[in-house]
This record gives sequence, structure tokens and C-alpha cells, in this order.
Amino acid sequence: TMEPLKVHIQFGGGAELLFDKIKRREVELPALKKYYPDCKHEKWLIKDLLVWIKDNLLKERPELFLQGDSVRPGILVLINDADWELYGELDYELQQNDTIMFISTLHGG
Amino acid sequence: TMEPLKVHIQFGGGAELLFDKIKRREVELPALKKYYPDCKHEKWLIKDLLVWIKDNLLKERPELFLQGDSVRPGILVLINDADWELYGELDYELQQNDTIMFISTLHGG
Amino acid sequence: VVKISEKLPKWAIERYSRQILLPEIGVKGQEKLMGAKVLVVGAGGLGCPAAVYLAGAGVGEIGIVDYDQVDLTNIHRQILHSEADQNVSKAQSAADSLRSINSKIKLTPYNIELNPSNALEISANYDVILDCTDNVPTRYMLNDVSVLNKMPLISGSALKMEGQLTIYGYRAKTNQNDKGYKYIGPCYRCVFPTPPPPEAVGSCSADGVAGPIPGVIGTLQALETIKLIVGQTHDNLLVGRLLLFDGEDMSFRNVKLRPRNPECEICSESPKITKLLNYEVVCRMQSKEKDLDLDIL
Amino acid sequence: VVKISEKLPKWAIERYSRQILLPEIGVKGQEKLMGAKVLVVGAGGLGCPAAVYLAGAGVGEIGIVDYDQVDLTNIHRQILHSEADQNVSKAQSAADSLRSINSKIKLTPYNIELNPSNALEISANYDVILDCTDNVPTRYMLNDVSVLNKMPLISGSALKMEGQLTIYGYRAKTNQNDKGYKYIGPCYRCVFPTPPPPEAVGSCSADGVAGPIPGVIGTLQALETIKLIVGQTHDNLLVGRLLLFDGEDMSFRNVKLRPRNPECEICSESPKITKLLNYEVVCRMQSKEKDLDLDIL
Ligand SMILES: [Zn+2]
Ligand SMILES: [Zn+2]
Repeated sequence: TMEPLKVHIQFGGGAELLFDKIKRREVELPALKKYYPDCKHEKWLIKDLLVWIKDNLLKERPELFLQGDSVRPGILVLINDADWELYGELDYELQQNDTIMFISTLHGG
Repeated sequence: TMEPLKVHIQFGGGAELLFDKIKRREVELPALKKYYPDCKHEKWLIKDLLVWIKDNLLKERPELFLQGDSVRPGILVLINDADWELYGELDYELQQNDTIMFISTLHGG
Repeated sequence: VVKISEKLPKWAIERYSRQILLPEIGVKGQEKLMGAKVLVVGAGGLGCPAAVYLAGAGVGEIGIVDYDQVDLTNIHRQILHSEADQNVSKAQSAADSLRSINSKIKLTPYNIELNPSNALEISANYDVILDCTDNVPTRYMLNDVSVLNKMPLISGSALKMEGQLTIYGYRAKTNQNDKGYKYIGPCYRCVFPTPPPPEAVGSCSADGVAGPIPGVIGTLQALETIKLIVGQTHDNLLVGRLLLFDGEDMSFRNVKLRPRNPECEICSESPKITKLLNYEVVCRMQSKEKDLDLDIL
Repeated sequence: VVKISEKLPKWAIERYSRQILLPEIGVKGQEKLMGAKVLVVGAGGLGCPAAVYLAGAGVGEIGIVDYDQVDLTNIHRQILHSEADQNVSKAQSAADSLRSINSKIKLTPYNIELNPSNALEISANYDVILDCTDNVPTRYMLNDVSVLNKMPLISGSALKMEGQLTIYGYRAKTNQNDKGYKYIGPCYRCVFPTPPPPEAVGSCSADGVAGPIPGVIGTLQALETIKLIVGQTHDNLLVGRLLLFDGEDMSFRNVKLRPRNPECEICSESPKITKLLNYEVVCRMQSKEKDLDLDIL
């Protein structure tokens, strides 16, 4: 369908500082082919979302969020409250209304 | 439909002591007319659920859970994490997969 | 980045620097904290951790009310009292501990039972009340005090492995940051118009409590008090929301409460209750729950 | 209802009665608590509340490690230290406060820096480690200690208005109540195989922290430790789950972590790491984060 994909994006643990200090966002993603005409697959994967976030939301110091084609060490990615490793990490296919959280781990005491 | 109605019932704050100390249950309710042939309405309301709970789950001292046709003072009823007063209390019509919590308020310190 | 304040002395900026660094607090927030007066009712499992973090944060005046004396069975959770404080007034023992933590704030111990004849007057000296008590009649009384004196009530409770926390009687009017100028949160009676039957009420001495349970709730009471004082708006506070905590599996839940009841007996525009009542009669319960002799001894 | 124990003396049954009343603890649980040995690493914002509730609960032996001295800026959150303790060793100050709360337990202050040459030996005297530290290299070291010594690690952290808590290295084998006999929870390296870049790491002295934030997390560390000691099974513990707390709006979230990594460098069956490393080199960061001189002064 051409219905836009709605996902909830949340940042925490300090990761929100790279995104205008906004912790919760609701975003509507256009059809993937419209956004990335050269893309080889049809549906939004988390790796596409990371690029979209970098292009659209990331305000400063992208190296504090991304490293290579993934998130930097120390940021936990959660898909609907579960570690993205349980869902194939970068290759997870986004579903309508998913909540994707990026949580920077804390080390203070 | 004749599909059974599945609801999550949760007890807390001590209310679980009246229900075999089980805090979380998943119950399947039959068609209302089957269970209460004399019932005037078609769909399960919370007031019907209270009677069903009394008949099926309540093990002891019903007066510590029910008073008249409602729950006793000091028990908060929550429909999907919101106070049942926001949804018409006894007359709320149960929906598939609803979570209904009965939380006894605490007074200790 | 942080501006130097004209009102805050240098020692305060240094001492409280770790919280002044927070955008939520800052120099302005620290000034508000140092000008704030908080009444903590109950120097037990909730009141001890609540008061210690308020004193640490530099809240200008803290009153602590408790008529009881320190008992050895209290010490596992009432962290301002030590073994040497046995049989000492809890209010006094708590105030002494707090003074050793922060000599720059005013501490007033009230070694009395708060009751309908003294509660309005004592609490009128403060901006916020913390309900850290352990019984139903006192909880209804503190609610009515909070409404009659127009002070918010930060209400915590704990029993066995569970805790609950919310703020009653919040008024946006007193908070210049709060856009919803006329908003008033529910009071205890809005949500619980009728007291529970006495036989349904548990207590820490009869049913037990794990020490960290009131520890967590009391600490969170301090946090909500600090946020309230520095001017956080009601959507960030536990106003119209109740926090449920179950230590058995470490589950926390924020549930939405009903709004203020326009017919509420005490907080509506035309209240039936206009002065304090006899709460032991209203609730058919005693407020002084003296420690029971345990069967196991 | 509660049976009298042959092992527990009468004074202990009385003193700890409020928690013995809990079915989760009982006389058997109290015996386990009094026989348990817990190492608290860090006597700061997390370690103070954690240790106070462990001492209150009667944990038999508590070791407290901290190389640092009490500074006035610590006191708002490090509740075992008072103004008079400034420049005193934090480990000593904490142990003294705990002794006044409970003289029946053994307290061992370690006024040293835990490092790769002493960490395995010191921690081998204990059953559980609490990570209440404030820096990345020490967190990786404590994880490796926990795995090499086969001890669970109760790991808390706090910064600004947020806190995180989980248990690493849990082994069902050591818990006779746990049906999943072979279950082993993930370790820190299973979840975070690579340390974060140094420039992405915040600290309480540079970024600030509200006192009640480590207060809540440290108190919950004590609760998880108590539950672990009395034999709660891993589904009730924060094993394979991470608690996220945001004090800004009082939201709590339990999120599911990945399971143990069969290829983990340290906790797999054929580990690459078999002894402690130089963690400052591995993490490209210093562990002794000395308090910065603040710009605002
Ligand atoms: Zn009201
Ligand atoms: Zn591992």
C-alpha cells in the first residue's frame, strides 16, 4: 500500500541531545522507493531508518550516533521494548506503529 | 460473533490475596447470553465481569472485594491503565484483549 | 554556561553544583529550593528517604512530624535512625541526622501527633506536604489539610512488596510555568470518596514490608517535590497519574486517574466539608496503630 | 504462622520481623541474608542507598570499596556522608554510618582503587557484586570479575534525570529454586561488546545529576540483591531485562535484552578473555575521573 508508515522514535540516556533534546517523536515515512529510488528492497528496514534519521533529524556530531552503517557502541536499540538483536538488527522490517528507541547507556553513579 | 472474549485480569495492592495470590490471569469469557441467559444486554459489561469474577475466581470473603453491585471502596479499577471512571465504570463494554486491573490502595509507610 | 546568580551565594553554587548543572534546576531552581518550605508527615520508611534527599538538595526549611519513638524493628527501612536512637523521638532523631547532612537549612522536628486541632496551623507554615504516614484516617486528614490550605500533597504509600505514589491537590495557578492556568488536579477524595472498610486495610507491622519498597517511594516523593518546587508543569509531574510499583517482579506502571470531581465533598467549588473532621470516626479506624506484639515471638 | 527457626536467634527474629513477615523472605530468607556477603563497589550516589538498605536488612557481610574522599558536592546524593565527613575516605565514612545502623553485621571498608591486580582477589570473598561506580573502564572490569569469579553483578547507573538497572552474569545453577538449571543470563559484554567512544560518555560532575535519581536506582539495587539472596528466580529478577527510569516525567520501562551471546569474549564456553585486562587502555578512558573545576565558579 501507499499508506505512509507511522513509527514512534524515542531517544534517551542522553542520545536526545543530538536531536534537539526531543525525546519522543512520531514520524511518517513515505514509500521507501520514493525516498530512496535506488534502493533494492521494497519495505523500510531499520538500516534505512538510520539513514533517514541522519538526513532528517540528526543535528550535530553524527559520529556520536552512527558508526559505519549502524549505531555507535553504547547505544541500545529497542524495537517495541526489546533489544533489536532479537529481531535481526539492521535488517528488521519496520511495522506500522512500531516504537523504536535509541538509549544511550549511562555510566555515572 | 461467537468468538470468546479474551481479557486480562490483574490484581494488586493486596487484592490478589482474595484470588489465590495470583496477580495476572488471562480469561476467556463465553457469549454473555450463554452465561447469563436472562441478561437484557448482548455484550459483556464490567458489571457482568464482576459477577463472573465473584462466581469463578473469588475464593473467600467477597465483602473485601464487592460492595453492592460494585467494587468496595479503596479498590481502584483500571481499564487499560486508566481509571474506569473515565469509561463509564460499571457500564463499560469489554473489548477484545482489554486489561482490567483491580488495585487495592495502600496506606502503609 | 550557567549564569552566576545575584541571590545565590558562592558556597551554594559550589555545594549544589551537581544539580544546578541540570537544565531542569539551574540557578533559578536552586534559589527556589532554598526558599521552599516542606512539611514531611511521618519520619518512617517513606519520610526518612524523602527527607534526606530534600535536605541534600538544600530545601530551605523542612518540618518533620512524628509522635512515635524509634524501635529496633524500624531500622531496616527508616534510614535516618540508628541503633543508638532507640526510644528517641523519631522526629528528633530524623532532624538530628538531617542537620549533620546539611547545616545550612532550617529543620523543625514536631514530636507530636498531627490531629484536626493542630494540623491546619502547623502546615500553614509550609508550601508542600509529603504524606509519609501509615494509616487511613491521617491520609484523609492530610488531604483535607492540603485542600483547605491550598497546598499540594505528595502522597506515597508502601506495603509488603508494593508501593504507590501520586500528587493530590495540584494547582497550576501557583506555578507560573504552567500554561494550564486554571487546572487543578484531583484530590484524594476525588479518587477515593469513601474510606475502605477497616478489615481490608493492611499495615507494615502486621503484614510486613521490604525496606527498599518505602525507600524507592520516599525517594521518588523527594524527586517529585523537587520538580514541583523548581516549577515543572503538571504533565511532567505525577498529577492525575498514579505510579504503581511491584517489587516482586520490578514492574512499574503509570496509570491515569480520574480528573477532579466537580462534586467533590472538599475540593469542589461548593464543598460540603469546610473544616477538619474527626477522621477516626469518619474512617472507623484508629490512626495510632501501635506496633503489635507479633505471634512469632 | 511463621515457624521459629533453629538457626535464627530471637533478637534477629524480632529485629527483622517486618521483612520476615513477607512470604518472599520468611525465616529461611532471613537466614540466607545473614549468611550473605555482598561487595558494594562505589560509596557514592548509588552505593550509599544500596548499602544502607542491605545493612538494614541484615546482610551478614558488606564490603565497600572507594578510593575517593568525601567532597561537599557529593552530599546532596551520597547519603551516608555528612558535612563532618569532608575529606574522609568515602569507604570509611560509609562503613561508619552503616555500623551505627547495624552493629550486628560485618563491615569492611576498602579505601583503595579496585584495579586489575586486586579486584579478583578482593571480590572472591563475596557472593554478589554491586556495580555502583561512575566510569566505563571500571564497569568493564567489574563485568569481567563477575564472570571470572562466577558471581552475579547488580549493575546500576544514573546521570542527570535518568537511571538504568539490570543484573549481569546470573547463573541459575547457584539458585536451588530456579527450575531453569542451566540458564545463564547475559553479561555486560554480551550486550555491549564494544566500549562507547570516550567523547560520548557523560559524568555526574560534568553533566550533573539530581540526587534522588541514583537514590532510586541504588535502592532498587539493594532490593534486587535481597531478592537474589533469598532465592527469587530469574523471571522475577532484572535478569535479561533492563529497567529504564526517566525522572523527567517519572516514566519507567522494562525492556528485554538479548540473551547470553554464545560467542561472548568472556562468558562463552570458549572465552578469549581469561584474565583481567588493562581497562583504561581497552576503553581508551581514565577510570579515576577527578572532579572537574567547574566553569561556573
Ligand atoms: Zn476532591
Ligand atoms: Zn557475555
